[in-house]
Amino acid sequence: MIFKVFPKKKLSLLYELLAVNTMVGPTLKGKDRNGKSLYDFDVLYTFDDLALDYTATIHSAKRFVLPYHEKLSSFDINKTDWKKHVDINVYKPLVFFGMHPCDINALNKLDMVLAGNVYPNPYYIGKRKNIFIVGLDCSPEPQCFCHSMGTDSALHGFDMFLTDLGDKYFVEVLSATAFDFLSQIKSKEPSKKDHQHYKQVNALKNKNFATNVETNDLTKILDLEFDAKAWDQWGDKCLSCGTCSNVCPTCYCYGVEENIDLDLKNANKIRSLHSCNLLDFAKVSGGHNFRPEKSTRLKYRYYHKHRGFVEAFEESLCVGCGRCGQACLADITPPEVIASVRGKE
Amino acid sequence: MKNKLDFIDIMHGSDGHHRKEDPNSFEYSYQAEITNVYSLTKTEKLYQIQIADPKLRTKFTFKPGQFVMLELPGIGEAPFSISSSPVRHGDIELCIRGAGNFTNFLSRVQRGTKVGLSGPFGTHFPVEKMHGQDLLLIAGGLGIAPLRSPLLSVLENRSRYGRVDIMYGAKNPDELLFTYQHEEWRRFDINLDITVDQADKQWQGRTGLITEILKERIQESTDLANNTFAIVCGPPIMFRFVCDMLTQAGLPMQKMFVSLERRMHCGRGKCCRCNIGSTYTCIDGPVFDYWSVMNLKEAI
Amino acid sequence: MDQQLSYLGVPLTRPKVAFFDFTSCEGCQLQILNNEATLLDFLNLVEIVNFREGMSEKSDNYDIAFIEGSISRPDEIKRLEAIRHNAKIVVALGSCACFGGVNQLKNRFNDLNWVKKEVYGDFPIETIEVHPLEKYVQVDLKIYGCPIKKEEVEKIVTNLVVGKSITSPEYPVCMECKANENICLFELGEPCLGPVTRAGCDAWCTNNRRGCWGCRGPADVANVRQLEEIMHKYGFSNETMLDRLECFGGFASLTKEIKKTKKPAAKRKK
Amino acid sequence: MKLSCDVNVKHLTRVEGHGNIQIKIQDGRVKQANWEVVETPRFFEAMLVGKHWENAPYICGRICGICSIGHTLASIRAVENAFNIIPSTQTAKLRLLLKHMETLQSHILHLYFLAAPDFLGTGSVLPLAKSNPEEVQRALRLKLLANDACDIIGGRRLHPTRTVVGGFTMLPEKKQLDQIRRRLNACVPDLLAAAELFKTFTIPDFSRETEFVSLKADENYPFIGGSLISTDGVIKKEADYRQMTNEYCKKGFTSKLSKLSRKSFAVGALARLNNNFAFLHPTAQNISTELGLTPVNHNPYMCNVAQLVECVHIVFDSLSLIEDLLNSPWQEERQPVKAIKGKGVGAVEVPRGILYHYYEFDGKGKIVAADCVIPTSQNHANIHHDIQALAKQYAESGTKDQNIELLAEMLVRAYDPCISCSVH
Ligand SMILES: Cc1cc2nc3c(=O)[nH]c(=O)nc-3n(C[C@H](O)[C@H](O)[C@H](O)COP(=O)(O)OP(=O)(O)OC[C@H]3O[C@@H](n4cnc5c(N)ncnc54)[C@H](O)[C@@H]3O)c2cc1C
Ligand code: SF4
Ligand code: SF4
Ligand code: SF4
Repeated sequence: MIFKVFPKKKLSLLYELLAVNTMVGPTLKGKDRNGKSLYDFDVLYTFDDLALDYTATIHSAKRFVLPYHEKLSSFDINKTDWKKHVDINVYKPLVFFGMHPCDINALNKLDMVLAGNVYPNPYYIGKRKNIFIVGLDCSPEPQCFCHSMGTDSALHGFDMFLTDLGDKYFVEVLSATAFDFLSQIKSKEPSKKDHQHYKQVNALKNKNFATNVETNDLTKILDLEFDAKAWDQWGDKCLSCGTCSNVCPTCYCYGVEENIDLDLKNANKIRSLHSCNLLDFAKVSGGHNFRPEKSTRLKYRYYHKHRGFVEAFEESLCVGCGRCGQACLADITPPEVIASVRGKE
Repeated sequence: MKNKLDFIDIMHGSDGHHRKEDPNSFEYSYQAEITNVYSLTKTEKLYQIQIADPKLRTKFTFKPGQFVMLELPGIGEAPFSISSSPVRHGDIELCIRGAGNFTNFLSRVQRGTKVGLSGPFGTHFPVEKMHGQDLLLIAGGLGIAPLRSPLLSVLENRSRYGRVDIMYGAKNPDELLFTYQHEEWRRFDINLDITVDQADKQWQGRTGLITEILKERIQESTDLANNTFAIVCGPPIMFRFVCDMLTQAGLPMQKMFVSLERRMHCGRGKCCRCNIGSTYTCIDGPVFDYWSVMNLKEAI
Repeated sequence: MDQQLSYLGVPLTRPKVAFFDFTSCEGCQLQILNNEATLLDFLNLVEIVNFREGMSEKSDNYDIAFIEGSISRPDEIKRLEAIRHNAKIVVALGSCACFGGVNQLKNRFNDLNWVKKEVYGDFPIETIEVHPLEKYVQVDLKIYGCPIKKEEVEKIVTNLVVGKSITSPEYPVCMECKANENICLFELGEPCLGPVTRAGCDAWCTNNRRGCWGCRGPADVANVRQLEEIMHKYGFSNETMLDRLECFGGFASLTKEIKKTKKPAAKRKK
Repeated sequence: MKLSCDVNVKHLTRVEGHGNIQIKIQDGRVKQANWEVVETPRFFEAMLVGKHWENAPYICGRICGICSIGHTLASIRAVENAFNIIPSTQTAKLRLLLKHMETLQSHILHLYFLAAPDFLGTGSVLPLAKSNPEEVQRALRLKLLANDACDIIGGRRLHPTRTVVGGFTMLPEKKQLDQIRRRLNACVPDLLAAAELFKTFTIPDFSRETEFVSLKADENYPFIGGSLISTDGVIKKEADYRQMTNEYCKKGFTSKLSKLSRKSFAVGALARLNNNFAFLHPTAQNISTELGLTPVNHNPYMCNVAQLVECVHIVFDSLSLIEDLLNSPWQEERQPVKAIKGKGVGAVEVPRGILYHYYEFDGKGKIVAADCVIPTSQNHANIHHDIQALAKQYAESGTKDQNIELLAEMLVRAYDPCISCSVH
């Protein structure tokens, strides 16, 4: 890997160079009722819109590669004949400025399913290939458990990655394009001292994780505890509202809806992200529901993330960003759920 | 402007991630046509569907037990097991029950209507692996739809198998599917048993549960454990009963095959709706051996 | 306009459609007229034979009756029964028809005489307890909302004509709210019924930073017990929650339970 | 030939709500001429008792589907007046703009969909859609523009979501306002064309001396708050609205009725115009004069024309409001609310006339008493007396009974009555 450093004040220059493209990044959305800042990813118009000191964003970055609703195709209908038009809805590249490791890792996980070799999804790939990602280091929030999930640092899936060393940024460069941009702002080779500093920053970060999830043998424990009482207790609280999946950077389940225009001459097909916690997730025609109880649906979410995905890809589908737990009005958080299923309240 | 990032057009550019010409690529499909429709019962119809392009038609091959996704614009897209013999390639038959939006509208369309077809998807019944062995082909209700493909395949290659028993049960005679073919299946070298739960006045055949026929068959058998394979298609409670009986009679669970059904929107392992526990029905299934089913959480 | 309708070669019939209104603000009917952009296509798809708010011609020969409003006077029951008799499909249009709507708020006093006196003094006026259509006749389809969403009506009508089934989302508003990337109102210090209310409005209110008042009634899973905990956690009183839960009548059976432990609505002596 | 006829219109069409017309004439003598209101009462004023203040605008907006924005704003104003909250100028401007857009869409709906078919001799707008699609497209375009603007400012065209006591939950984006401005500019020719269409209509020749009540203009053609005025010279403060409305009940009406200096009075576009003509935008004034409408006009059918004139005024006034809003930075959208014991009145000119909301609160912000006086309920008595005069005029001059039925229906429609709203 190539490493570079550049003084902090050059960041805006880097931004301006990139800003001939559409820019997306963390921005301040307002204050909550206690005066705490609320951040989310959105399109940026100026460098000042960028909130680089952001903590967690409410929503993840997934909508830029996997929109909540997306038109998959449209149809022209002419009696018994018809024509289908497929449009993957991506027309220009996007620069994502300031993505934390968990979100980068989330995209890497999505790649496994959506860009993997069984029926790759062009809607996703088209967008994913056209995102230039500037990663950014972070400091752990109380809800973060990425350290436990092994996603607290990103090894790939970005173009460059910035670590804040006080007066300068330490940059990991992964793509030639990123290299070209950095040469335009005249970045330098890092010195020995920079290396040292970089390692210190990371070591400090590692010490600051307050929440942990024990993942040892989790796949097996989930099987052993398939009938655990804990599931019912969490199920009782669950609102079956799907908030957890919507804010989750890796939840990708969806449903498809076909619509016919009022003039009966055109139709379209819309994919909308769904959630396994919603009542109709496993309902089939005729009305049979394979998971009618809140608890079995909730359990399935954990099964898919922490067992099924591990089985298929040798890593979990959870990046430990803590968003679902933060957003869940019923206070259902993965660390607590997993601990209780393990039998440690 | 040098800093403008290059747009990577995955659909048309050199970076051809997506093979547009492959109709099974995500969201693409074969153009196909409904060439014939036969009413089988009040609720089930048999559709003959032919891929329009003759070249693609011959290229389309499948194995018994696999399924296709069928699409009508604005109406829906849904998975169906192929019901015809694999030798017929891209000129397939689907036996479909009117159950919801897509299937009910389908039952109203005329011959000649264009449909979108993609597939074949999923796992299949390993009919080659069964060569030289006795076969039990058991279907309940609509289960005959997925079973008909291996059944026809076995009939066409009859000499490769040992004894073949077909057992098929329905609630009542009106619900029996493919009645016009029953005589064809009832050959000197095939034991065909058809039973209904409830007979009507005309019914001459057997009455009772399929498990009763199976009981008789098991009693005749000498070495279930070593010389027999079973394919069991039907609703979960039916195949569970049947498979448990066979297990008790000594047939190893991994020599019984069933086809599972879950909600599906893509057939390509993306929508995540068909997962059982955490296994995809569309890619890892729909055909599973019974041993795997027993080891899948919440499979039945 | 009069040529035979068909879709994918399947011939379709243009249903004869009638609109009726009972006790209501007539806003739901207005939403139909609010279909400026698509009104003409809509009129091609169905044959409107009765629409008092919009046209003078009327006929009792209709297939689908869209009925707005709740029932609050004996003569309305008779009129409703006659409509049910004529129509093949009865569609309850909007919260009033589905649940009683805001009109049912007067029921909470359990004292019609007091209610009458409060507004009309001693002038004689006829009224009964407010009920949704379902209380008196069979309702085949419900279109929820106060007001209804025109997009939803258009979709329902298209589906009816084509023969697709009509279903409302089973999940709560939060699902749509979060997909619209809204900041949760609880975080902003506002109460919201999104967690228990049936979606389908695309989080109309919360998109506008107004808490949901539950006009579409309960979702198929409405965990009201958990909602109570949430309200308490964020410092909202039971009263604030009840104001919302009882506003449109959709949660009537659930509010009754919650209220059992609390005191009844305050009345003023006249 | 002296007229004998029997007109019995049950549930008049193309109006909002349920009302009946009965006219019986024998040999040129009017036996009976009645306007009846049979709408089912909903008891909003009782419903509110015991409810917390924040319920008032939310519930009261639901009195009416057509002017829900007006009701919400009147209700908010009443609460704000009770709690001594003065809205910021930004809020006031946005509210007025929102109000304007509601009036525009309601007037267009009435003019084209409810009233025009009568002048064209059809039963609904549908034949017009076939014969003159451009006319209908023009109306739809205007309505869509107004409705879209309501969505942008109020969150929703019907039962608005963003309007709350203290201000707005959320402000529109400036670029959205700018779009509305562009569309408003583009719609001016549409309105002028509508005026041309109305010039071709024959307005029935009928008039009756009437007292007209509306808000009184100070600097601008009035829509929200201010004092109350009548053409008979009565002037009252907003808080003394009861002296202006004098509500009473009468057999044959489930709605309440009003009177002031005479046995009835009228509110609405014609009343506003009669009282405040000088404050209309010059273009609107010109069109009004061209269409033969100058104050004080006593022909109730002219209410249609007055609505059209108001549409013109509203478009120009909205343009200048948007100009102001775009030229100043957004301020805080919402003021904090502190409930106190007290009473408040909110008077707002909605499309059909002046609307009052009144609430009385206890110290905890709970509603102790509520009163809403709806424009159409103020008009009912006047409609009734107009019908009587109309019957008399035609009974003597002689006309066919279908004619008189149509004229009576047109008369009621000219008031653009919102009957369900009047029986709230
Ligand atoms: C592998 C497989 C093979 C099948 N083979 C056959 C067959 O040979 N003959 C037959 O009649 N039926 C078969 N089915 C069931 C058939 O797919 C459903 O009846 C059909 O999806 C109902 O669609 P609908 O639009 O009519 O119903 P709706 O209830 O309107 O369903 C809407 C959507 O939900 C999904 N869905 C609903 N029910 C099912 C279901 N049972 N399975 C999968 N998805 C569902 C589909 O995506 C469907 O488009 C099979 C199902 C699977 C999974
Ligand atoms: S776990 Fe929480 S966020 Fe997820 S569905 Fe249940 S209540 Fe909603
Ligand atoms: S604002 Fe309401 S609907 Fe939206 S997430 Fe929060 S509780 Fe749910
Ligand atoms: S958010 Fe709630 S109150 Fe608003 S429209 Fe939707 S269901 Fe009704």
